[in-house]
Amino acid sequence: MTPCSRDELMIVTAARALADRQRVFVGIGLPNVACNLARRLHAPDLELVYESGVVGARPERLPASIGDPTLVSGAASVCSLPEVFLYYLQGGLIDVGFLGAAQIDRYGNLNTTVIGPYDAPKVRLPGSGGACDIALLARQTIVIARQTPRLLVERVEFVTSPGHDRRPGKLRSGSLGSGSLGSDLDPCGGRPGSDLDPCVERFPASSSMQGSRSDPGTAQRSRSDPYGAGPQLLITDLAVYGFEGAPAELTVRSLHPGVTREEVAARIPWAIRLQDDLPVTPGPSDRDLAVLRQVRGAVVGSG
Amino acid sequence: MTPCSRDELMIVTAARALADRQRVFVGIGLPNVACNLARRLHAPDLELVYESGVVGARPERLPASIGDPTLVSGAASVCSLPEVFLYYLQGGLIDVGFLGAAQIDRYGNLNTTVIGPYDAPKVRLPGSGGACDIALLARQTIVIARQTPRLLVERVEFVTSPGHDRRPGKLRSGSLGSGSLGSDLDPCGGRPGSDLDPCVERFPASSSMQGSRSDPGTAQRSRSDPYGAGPQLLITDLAVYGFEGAPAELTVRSLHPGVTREEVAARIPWAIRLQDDLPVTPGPSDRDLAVLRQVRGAVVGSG
Amino acid sequence: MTSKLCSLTEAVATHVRDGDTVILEGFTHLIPFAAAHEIIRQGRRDLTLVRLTPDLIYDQMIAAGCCRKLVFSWAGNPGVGSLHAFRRAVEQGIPSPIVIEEYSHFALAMRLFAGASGLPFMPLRSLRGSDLPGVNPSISTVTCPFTGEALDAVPALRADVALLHVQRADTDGNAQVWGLTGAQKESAFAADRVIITAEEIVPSSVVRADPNRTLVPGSKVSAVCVARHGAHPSYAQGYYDRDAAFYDAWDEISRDHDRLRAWLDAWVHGVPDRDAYMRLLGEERVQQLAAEPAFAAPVNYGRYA
Amino acid sequence: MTSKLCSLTEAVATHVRDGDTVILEGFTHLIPFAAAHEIIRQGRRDLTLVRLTPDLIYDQMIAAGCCRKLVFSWAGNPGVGSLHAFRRAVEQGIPSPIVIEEYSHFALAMRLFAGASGLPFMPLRSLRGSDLPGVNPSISTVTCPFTGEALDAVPALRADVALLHVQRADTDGNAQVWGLTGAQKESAFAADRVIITAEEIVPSSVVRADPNRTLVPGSKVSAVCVARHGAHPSYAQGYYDRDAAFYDAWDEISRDHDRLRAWLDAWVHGVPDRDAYMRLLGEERVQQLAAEPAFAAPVNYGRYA
Repeated sequence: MTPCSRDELMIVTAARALADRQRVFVGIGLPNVACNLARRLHAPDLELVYESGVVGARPERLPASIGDPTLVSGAASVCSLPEVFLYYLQGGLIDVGFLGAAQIDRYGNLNTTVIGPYDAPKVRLPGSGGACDIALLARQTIVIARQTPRLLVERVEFVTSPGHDRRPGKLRSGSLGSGSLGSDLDPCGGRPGSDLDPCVERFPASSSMQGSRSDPGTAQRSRSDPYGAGPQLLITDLAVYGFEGAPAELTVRSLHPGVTREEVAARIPWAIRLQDDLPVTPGPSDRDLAVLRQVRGAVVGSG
Repeated sequence: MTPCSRDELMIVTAARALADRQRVFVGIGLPNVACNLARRLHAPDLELVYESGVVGARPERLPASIGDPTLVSGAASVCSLPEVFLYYLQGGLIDVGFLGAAQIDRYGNLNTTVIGPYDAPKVRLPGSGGACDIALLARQTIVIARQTPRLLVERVEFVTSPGHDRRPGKLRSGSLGSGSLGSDLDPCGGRPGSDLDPCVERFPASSSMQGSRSDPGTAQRSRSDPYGAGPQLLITDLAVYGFEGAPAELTVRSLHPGVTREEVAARIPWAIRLQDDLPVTPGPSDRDLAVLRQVRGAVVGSG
Repeated sequence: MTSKLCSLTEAVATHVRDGDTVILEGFTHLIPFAAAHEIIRQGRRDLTLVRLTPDLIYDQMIAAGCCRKLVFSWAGNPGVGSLHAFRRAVEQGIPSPIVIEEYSHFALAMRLFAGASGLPFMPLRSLRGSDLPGVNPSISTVTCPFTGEALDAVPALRADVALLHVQRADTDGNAQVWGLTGAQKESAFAADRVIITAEEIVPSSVVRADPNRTLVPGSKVSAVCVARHGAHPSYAQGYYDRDAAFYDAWDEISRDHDRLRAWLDAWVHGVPDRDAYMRLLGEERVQQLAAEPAFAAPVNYGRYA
Repeated sequence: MTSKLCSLTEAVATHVRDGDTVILEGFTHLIPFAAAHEIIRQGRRDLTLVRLTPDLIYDQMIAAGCCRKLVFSWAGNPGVGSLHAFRRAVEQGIPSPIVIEEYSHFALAMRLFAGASGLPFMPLRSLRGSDLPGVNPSISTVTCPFTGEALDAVPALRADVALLHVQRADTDGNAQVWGLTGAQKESAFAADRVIITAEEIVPSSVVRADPNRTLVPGSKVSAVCVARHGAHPSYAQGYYDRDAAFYDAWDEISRDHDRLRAWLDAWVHGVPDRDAYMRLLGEERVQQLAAEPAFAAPVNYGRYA
């Protein structure tokens, strides 16, 4: 087997999490690399959807950003940004949302907004972009991030994209001027749907992508969950994590080859229980690596 | 002067009600003929907007319907039907809405829906189409219709497009299942606009069509009027009518050449006061008629 | 990708079921008559038919007995007058009574928009002061949480299947239109299943060289079918003109139920498919409806490799 | 029709005022850098700048001191990292503190959509469970009148002026784009005044031969200006590629406020217009960024006379 970096292992593992013929909403950065790799490896009909409005992209080079012109040439469709969020994401057509993160916590909450107080930030991060929207509206969410010592925290300082514990947004109930409904965060069970009209809001039970299949065994989010499904997978350069329990919290699923339990534990700032018989993440094949290197070689910037 | 029919007089008079450089939302039927005539006579830069999504049409032939392919070839823009209603009509960009009607009453309410009870109609008419939307959202509305004995009634049997008396929609307050807010027809004076954000809903004070001018002396509807402005003009094959008073009601402004006061009074089924010195509608010029006949000659159907 | 190309007969047999909520959109342009005729031929019943302008297409389906309920906003024969089969059903219950649910164009377009967008409702500034809300309990109001203003509101509309006619598509189902697009896109995304009929099937490279023209991507399409002249007597921009003479003739044909049924026997039940329908129409009419070519200026998307 | 063609200098002088709410949209594609540089050159102050992705364009305007308030949804250097001028303003108040108001992409796009559509608000299914509503009092909730479901709601955003870069326009201001359109159309209709900069001014017949590509009709446009390479270092599909090397270089240039100011002196204040900027950039870079042509297949709209 060709020797490979942990970064490469992370990207190949992330690519493998995508099944062919799924419709995936591709975030900026590492998700962009992983999704494009998957399309060139085992998922030629993976439908790449970008918040920039590209649907069914077939880029000839690795896109340097989510708005790279190579995404447009040869795509199945280009639509406006409102349309891609309304008709695809909120319309329930996205099987997998693929996100990056600066900080992720025990319950899968993501922070890409700020380190330190919001009003006096220590480090101001870029913000949500489409991340919060994707986290709430995709059927499932996968997160990919390099596991720096700062990645995992017990509680994120700011919830950009909500995870599994569904805590109400901070400050919200006491916020200024958001109107009389401002504190009404829980879906008010309210009146049942109108029975006057057979065609009032009957959402499809599953993705309407013909013949699409989802990862067996992963929870499908239902339309009735306004907080989203929370991330199902976190893939770093050290390990693969899932989320289990109620509320679901981070668990290690497999360690990458050569990574020790201690190394992982040292990067998790709460007392996490590691299974005794943790499997080892399958490594990339020679072809995986060859394609990845070819894909990444062509681009300036981190993808 | 070339002899002309009353129908021709009606259409030429209607065309003259349009100023150049206005943006006009063109209804099906007679409005379509009048607007296309205006563009070929005195208003070459009249911007024709059709609910079919055409903006700035320059049809080479008289369009047989509001979706004629001749409207597309050579237009400034074609957009989707939701866009034309959202961005142009509801967005406040329409100077004049030009409508036809099957029945119009003393207060300018239009009926294009039904004669007789709604549930057991004597004559079922086509319905609103865009008429109700145009009546409520254009800055001013002009109506053109042939004055059959059935056109004018004291009260329309069904308000398709509301006029000046702003009566609440019939049955509405007692209607089934329209929710707890169903009877809340009046705008609830409610809270003042948010002062938290300088860019919250600041609508332009007038049409943003550059250099557009409106008919001097006609009331501009304001955004705060959810019932619309009501029609400003009714042009028939007998006379030109305005609306005056509070609530504004139908008044005769001018009689077409050769039309008597008695003839008009006989077609108005309530006691209308006719001024003693009613002016005569200026007749069409030879050029007006020549262009109108050329325009209408080319098309199959009633336009 | 697996081809989605099949016959219209097969597409309707597989994807359109008795009792379905069905949208056949196309605002004046690209009205999917070939698809409607196939639904009539296969004898579908109890359909809830949704369309802004029922036009001749639903007049024919109502007369054929396909329709249980009609959701619409303008039911006329454009430029001609009444839809007589629609009126007979509403005024006299012939061939059977239908339930009607009516809106303004804007309001019905917003129902489709909400259905496409995963929203339960859309607010709009219309209908205030009209009697329409009084006869349609699906119209309600909503208060703006910022200004306190009361707006009208319509509920989302979701359909089982949308049938749309387009100028060109590839075998993956990627479908492209130009000219009027009406509410075609909203209809496609508001439906669980989408059947595309196309004037032409073109290589994927043609579609993918101009992705801004795509109405709906193949991944949202269940079946794609060739139907040349599939919109007649409506039109396809750049392919053929609207058959205004037929719209006029329909006024006569449709005034009498038996005469209309005889027309359906000859032109719908009497032909197996659209090609046979067009042969019946005759080459002369086809020639008359052909449009003189007028090509758009080329645009360069560039290759970024 | 009276021509709306004028110099960008004149357009900005006439239509952009101190204290205005300004949108310079273009999502990754067609970012109107030439227009931004002209605003910087003319020394506009106290602007409320609205854009989904502030990108380098607002990083430059913030460093130049044009900005009082920023309304945004993702403030990074795409594929590179931080926007350093933005961070300096937020973290250290350099050159002066700015007010920020932030959303998710979807939420901000819906603000523009509502502003374009004459709606006071838009409902959406997002933001629930996020801390964003807690730090942004402009986000509220609304209850669906049909299902009783609580949704999030954002208020309409109206701007004084939108500045947009397009591939081609005519002298009437009819403007056309292809490739990514982002939220350009919503921005145009959400603004009282619209300034268009274009790669090319073409005859009206070119624009009117393909009306489906029109972003905004001339009647909604206040001024149209030629700005060849007006989006550099962003790109114009089919005209030139994104200058990824410049996006990388900006990371260095912008880390230090003085160095950034020196860059502005040379590349913005030091040149009178975009042509001079491109001469400074040099022919070699221009050649490197040129895209190999790839034309869309022709489409026929037909002539209906």
